[in-house]
Amino acid sequence: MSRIVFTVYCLIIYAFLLAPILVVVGASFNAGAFLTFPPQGLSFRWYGVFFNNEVFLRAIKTSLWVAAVSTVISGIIGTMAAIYFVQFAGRLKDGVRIAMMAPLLLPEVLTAIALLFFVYAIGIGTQTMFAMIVGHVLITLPFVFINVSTSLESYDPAWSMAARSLGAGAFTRFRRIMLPLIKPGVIGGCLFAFIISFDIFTISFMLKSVGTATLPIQLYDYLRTNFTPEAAAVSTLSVVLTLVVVVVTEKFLGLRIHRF
Amino acid sequence: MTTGSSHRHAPLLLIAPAAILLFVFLVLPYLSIVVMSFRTPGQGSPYGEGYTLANYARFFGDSFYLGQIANTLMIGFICTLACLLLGFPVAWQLARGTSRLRGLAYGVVLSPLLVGIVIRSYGWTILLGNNGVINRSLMGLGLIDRPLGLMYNTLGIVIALTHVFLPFMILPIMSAIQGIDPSLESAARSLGASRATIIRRIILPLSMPGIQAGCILTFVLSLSAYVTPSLIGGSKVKTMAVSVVDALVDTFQWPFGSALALGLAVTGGVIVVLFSRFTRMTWKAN
Amino acid sequence: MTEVSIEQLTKDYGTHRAVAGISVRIRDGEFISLLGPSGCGKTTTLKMIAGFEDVSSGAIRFDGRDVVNVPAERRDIGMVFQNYALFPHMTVAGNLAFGLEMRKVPKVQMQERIARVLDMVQLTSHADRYPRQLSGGQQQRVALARALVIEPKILLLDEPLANLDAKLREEMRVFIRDIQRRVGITTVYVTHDQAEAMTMSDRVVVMFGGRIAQCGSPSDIYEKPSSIEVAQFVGQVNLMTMVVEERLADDRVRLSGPLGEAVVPNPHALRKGERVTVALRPEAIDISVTGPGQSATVLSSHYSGSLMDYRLQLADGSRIDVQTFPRQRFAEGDSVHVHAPADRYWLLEDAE
Amino acid sequence: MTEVSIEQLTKDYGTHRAVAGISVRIRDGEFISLLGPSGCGKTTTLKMIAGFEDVSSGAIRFDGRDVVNVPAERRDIGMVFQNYALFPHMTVAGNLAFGLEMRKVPKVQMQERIARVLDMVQLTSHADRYPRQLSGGQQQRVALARALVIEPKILLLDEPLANLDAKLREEMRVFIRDIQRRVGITTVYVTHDQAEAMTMSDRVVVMFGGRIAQCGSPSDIYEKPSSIEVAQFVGQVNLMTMVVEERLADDRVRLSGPLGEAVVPNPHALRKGERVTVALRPEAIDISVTGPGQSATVLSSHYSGSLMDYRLQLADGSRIDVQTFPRQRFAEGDSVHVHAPADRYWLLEDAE
Amino acid sequence: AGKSLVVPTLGGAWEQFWRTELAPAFTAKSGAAVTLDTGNGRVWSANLRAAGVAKPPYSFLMTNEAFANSLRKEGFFEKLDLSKLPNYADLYPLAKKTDGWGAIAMVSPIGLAYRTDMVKTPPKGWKDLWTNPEFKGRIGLYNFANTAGKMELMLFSKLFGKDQYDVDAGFKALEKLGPIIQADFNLSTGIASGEFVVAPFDFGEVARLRKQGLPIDVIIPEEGMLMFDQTLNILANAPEKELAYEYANFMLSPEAQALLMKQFYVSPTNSKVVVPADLKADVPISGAQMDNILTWDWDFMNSKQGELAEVWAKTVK
Ligand SMILES: Nc1ncnc2c1ncn2[C@@H]1O[C@H](COP(=O)(O)OP(=O)(O)OP(=O)(O)O)[C@@H](O)[C@H]1O
Ligand SMILES: Nc1ncnc2c1ncn2[C@@H]1O[C@H](COP(=O)(O)OP(=O)(O)OP(=O)(O)O)[C@@H](O)[C@H]1O
Ligand SMILES: [Mg+2]
Ligand SMILES: [Mg+2]
Repeated sequence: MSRIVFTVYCLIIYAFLLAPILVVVGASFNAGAFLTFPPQGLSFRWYGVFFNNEVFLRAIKTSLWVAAVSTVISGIIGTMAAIYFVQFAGRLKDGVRIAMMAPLLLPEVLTAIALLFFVYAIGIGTQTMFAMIVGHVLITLPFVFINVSTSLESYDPAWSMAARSLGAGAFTRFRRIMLPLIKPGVIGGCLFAFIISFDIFTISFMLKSVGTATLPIQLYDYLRTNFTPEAAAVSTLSVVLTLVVVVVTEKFLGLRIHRF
Repeated sequence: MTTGSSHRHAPLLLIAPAAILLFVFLVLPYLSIVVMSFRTPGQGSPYGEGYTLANYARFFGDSFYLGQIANTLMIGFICTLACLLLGFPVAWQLARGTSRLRGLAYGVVLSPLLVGIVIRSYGWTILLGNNGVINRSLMGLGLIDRPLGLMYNTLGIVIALTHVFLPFMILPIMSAIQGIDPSLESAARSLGASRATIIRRIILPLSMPGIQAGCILTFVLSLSAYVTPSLIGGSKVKTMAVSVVDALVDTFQWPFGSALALGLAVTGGVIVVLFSRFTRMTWKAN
Repeated sequence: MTEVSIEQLTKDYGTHRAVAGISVRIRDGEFISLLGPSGCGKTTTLKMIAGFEDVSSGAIRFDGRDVVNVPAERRDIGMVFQNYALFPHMTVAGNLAFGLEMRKVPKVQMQERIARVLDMVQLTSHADRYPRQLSGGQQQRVALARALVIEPKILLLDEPLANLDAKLREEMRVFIRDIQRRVGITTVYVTHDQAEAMTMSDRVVVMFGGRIAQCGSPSDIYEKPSSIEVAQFVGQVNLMTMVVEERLADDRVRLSGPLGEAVVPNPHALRKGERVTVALRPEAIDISVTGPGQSATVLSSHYSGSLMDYRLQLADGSRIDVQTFPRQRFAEGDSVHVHAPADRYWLLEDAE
Repeated sequence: MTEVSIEQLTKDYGTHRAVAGISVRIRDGEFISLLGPSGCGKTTTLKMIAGFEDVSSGAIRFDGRDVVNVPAERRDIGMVFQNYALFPHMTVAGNLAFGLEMRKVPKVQMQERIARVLDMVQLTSHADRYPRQLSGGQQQRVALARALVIEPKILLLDEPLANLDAKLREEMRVFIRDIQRRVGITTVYVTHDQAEAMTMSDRVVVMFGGRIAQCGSPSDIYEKPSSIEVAQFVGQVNLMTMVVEERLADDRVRLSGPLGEAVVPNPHALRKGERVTVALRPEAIDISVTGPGQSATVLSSHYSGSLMDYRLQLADGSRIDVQTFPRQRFAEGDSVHVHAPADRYWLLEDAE
Repeated sequence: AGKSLVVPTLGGAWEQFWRTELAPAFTAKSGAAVTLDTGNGRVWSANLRAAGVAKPPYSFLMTNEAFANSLRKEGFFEKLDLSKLPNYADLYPLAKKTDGWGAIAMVSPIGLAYRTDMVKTPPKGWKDLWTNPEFKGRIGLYNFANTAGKMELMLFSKLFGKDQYDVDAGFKALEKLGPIIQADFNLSTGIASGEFVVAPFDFGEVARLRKQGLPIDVIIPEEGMLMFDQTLNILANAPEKELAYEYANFMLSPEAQALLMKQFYVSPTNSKVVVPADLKADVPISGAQMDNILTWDWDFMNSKQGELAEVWAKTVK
């Protein structure tokens, strides 16, 4: 009985999570010329438009690249920091956590402005992707950190000891023992990082290098002028794309480990 | 887990990259912002001559901004609480469930993040707007005769923020619950604990690191959320982040905007620290 | 206060059958031990009785009532888990209090009961420690105390003393038996220690590979094992082939073998000249320098404090194990005599 | 292949001193057992030798080289953890392979070694299971196999057989001793089982409360305990007060007591008439219906399969424990005679 | 290697048009390569300020006068060298309002749009927002962050007070308006979904929406129109100043102006461009009607915008 109540409760939450997205998906199949819901007739025409829009395709490529690079960087740095936080920080714990969360506590605009001034001051400017990637890493780092440190809290140090007793050095221990056992946290954190980076707007807008644009920038600009279902089609495609990534990740890497 | 004195400093290497990154690309750039927040407002330049406390005075002296801080914090608290209440059961189900549809369920959980923020807000407008699906159906059914105010107010912002921050609550809690040995649940049952008691006395405390992480993330994010409040709030509900953007970008008051932003960040930081302390006191999980 | 009856209980893990149709009726207040080699299904059986593992088939009844669908928390059991399963976020006292709180025991009484049990397991000074601050044996004692303090109707103990030293074990055994008798708790005790099972139990159930091999009183199990396996499992044993010499009047037979004569019951209507396998425990054999008995040579000796184990070679080349107290010491190569009383042999039923 | 020497090793957990300045030198290839009550610091000592716990003070040397700053992974140890610490994400075979991979053992050889060890611990058919799919005893055997398969220089075993039945234990013991001797591994073995410590070890270290109480050969520990505590810990013991009757020529004394006379060494230059405490093991006492010896009454008896434990009351009202084989059976209230050879007594040093 | 010019442009459809039409045309004319850099007034301002007056990343900037005005004061731009801008002479007076510091290259006049299917009485002027009861609670406005929002304030101040500087009157009027729905940009979604039925819209946008099938129309308010303008400015320390002038002149040429008109329905600022008949409906404002477009004192607005934003936030519901 209570099991049923519980399941129903969860289903309602899933419905809540999906509701606005279903609206967007529905709108993307709109046969009409602009975003309305319920759609006026069904068609794939806006997907066709999208696939012929070279600007969007290029922006998606740029976004994927930036997201991949920042995910790798913040994945590595954030995981290391999380290990320090959980296993070694001791009394510094609160301080480390706040420092790691700082990029999220500070408004993105201000960070963008501060970084913009900084990169010009050190002579790098926005000629390259450097500034934008730094910005993305700053924003995505806390997500990796938080997720990995959560997983680490339930990591039994005895496993590391056992590995040491078998002669495994620090890096091997990490790669062979710790990483697989905190996998859900690392993958979760990196998924967040990737998705967030894919969605970052303000920092990208301010810090992007001359002549490039990420998908959110394109969408934003696009929506200013053309509020057609093409935007919904783009979103739907990115939902599908990311869903595929998630399901494949879960299938092959597994977001769960069977410890018990 | 320490190895010996020659290796005692090795752990610092773990935090070094993060520390350097944050120092060089956050602390250093923000030095000028901190200075900026003490500058006088400028005419025809980002800031004027000399230094002043006036920006902070304006911020703390005006009930308008204090009210905004209160409003922002309230939105933060409510979103965090809502995410926790909605997210925990789902996290539990994902962590312990054995359904084949789990991969899909992860996808659904992450889905709010996959739709760009503008489009997502559009989705909400369609659902919650005065002329939206919900209001129209309710009016169509004759249950109400004037649209319910679901949007352009705090309620709308809370709904939209809760929606998009749920994944940040669910994933950390899920991985925390996965780390709890199910035999502890068996042990509790053998001692006569009901399902609800087990959740309250065993699962909740032991998943505390996850709950902490989720709450901090949600809270911090809802404090600095900008686009959702401005789109869903229809510029009517002012949150601090919206004011910060207004001041910094739209009306070009960098000194004041910086003061607002730093005030907001410090307030958020203090609350996060207090929260960590408090939760650690309540549940000595580790 | 509860009779537990198990009928054709079976548990499959995928294709692996961990428990294969066991049936046993545990009387109200009885203390029964599950004994068997590692992996034979003891823990699985216990978990099914407790309600933590789904039953693949078969029935479990408490006082005649089928409990298969009763959730564990309403079965009024106390359980010591093989891996302890202590609550890591509660102190020792907190772990003990948990079950009492569930039973809404008043505060004062609760503290008193906790204090008493903690005293019994000798952890009074550790009441405010967390499990991670305890040694292995201390953790095990907390697990034991946690199950005992609630004085449940049914007690399920999964190797609760495995990590304790002999002295503490002895004390804990007395403690467990004491509570169990006083409250009249029906108890299922899993142990790998034969001596422990023998000492404590009203009855012993020996399991092999998910099945019950024998169920009986401790001395039956030890002295009248139903099979070679049981005989070997519950202690050291010499297996010998003997020949039926004569059927005696009182349904017994006289056998002869390398160590002399034996007189055993004859349930199978054995005939003269048939060859049978009999069991003879090493400690049933007398060893002496002068006799009586067959002569033998000491092949090796083994010291274990209170006991000496010898391996001897008889004149016909066969080997036997003999156990004595260390005051009788022989060196390798010594010539000795061995002799076993005719009534110390046991005819193994499945050995034909 | 390594001599391990420990000097004044101390470990404090906050204000709690878990190990209090122990010193012992373990010879190359020696097999030493740590024996002591629960919580006496055995695991802590092992972990310090392995390098998993910081040393509060004192030194640990391998072949004379101070290793306090050598990280665990470079100490070439193999360890069985009390709670196993199996890698949950690896199969049994994977767990075993890990250490070999670290040592860059070629693939073919690796598989062969794993197969051999798995065979020894009787888990060949479980090679592809994950730890969570194994019973407690099976997990423990994997932990043991994992430490043994790498054939390290130093082997640290923390109650590696606690969850196994007697038969398997026996086999595992042989297996451990076999590898240990063949490869010449210096071994520290923690056990709560006195008999095990006695059987396996070259030397036994008895610890109490973080200190070494006695260190010596198994028979020394059992037969010549240095204190009442040690005597009581390593087995059952009767403590008796006796009176010095006479100093004998070869630096020994003759004592008299309730059970008769005793002759013991006299290290303290005892004088005639002094009262001393002596230890007498229950199994050192002969019990018979007819004598010789003092007469006594059976108070209670206890059956444990291979042995019988009796509690007797002597004529003077004092009580003693006696252990025999079950072929000698007496009932409560029976009148018997008890006698102990004069050389079976042991004078306790701290008992004056 | 040939010369190359960084051309900051708005994104989306604008960028696409620049990429496919204007940039190739300019390259054909000048032989210089073009790198498009999408952004908007906020981003360009921030970039320029971060880079400093001495080393700007751009050579010219075309943006809303609201942004240009501030940057000009901060010394980023130079007074136009008209000898290098022959087309300047042909501009409407409206496009030359900055004393030769900038030249308005594009004008999108803003009128009052309404849903023809949801409104019975079409508005005639701005004041109908207050008087027509059909509009109550169904009015959309640009918020203060948007240039148009600032213009709304100055417009209402002028309508209900002494002049554009009488902001108290403007705010009072806004307050009287009752609940309105504000948007930072993109009022299209709101009006398309019927969230509100009347709002300021530029003619080009209305034309686009109408083409997509939305029942919408726009009126030229009696009191006058607003406009989104795009001023061309040349950076004082431009890395490619010659090219910048060449580009600016190209943008002001009838040829480029006509292209922009056809694509975005903006009103041409070069008086030599004639609006063809088939475009009349979508580009109703040209020639003499350009004088109906109200212009504002951005010096005033930019210097006061901090306080005004605060008042707006406190007042407008
Ligand atoms: N992390 C800790 N914090 C505080 N005290 C501890 C900690 N770990 C162990 N102790 C204490 O140190 C003492 C020695 O512990 P240790 O684990 O070495 O005992 P042990 O001899 O292995 O006992 P057992 O046979 O029960 O495993 C115990 O009293 C224990 O309570
Ligand atoms: N989750 C599981 N999946 C598959 N097989 C399992 C699982 N749990 C236990 N088994 C198998 O079932 C059998 C019985 O396990 P059980 O834990 O009951 O043994 P046990 O008698 O308690 O042994 P031990 O004395 O070693 O604890 C074992 O062979 C074990 O490998
Ligand atoms: Mg078991
Ligand atoms: Mg221990």
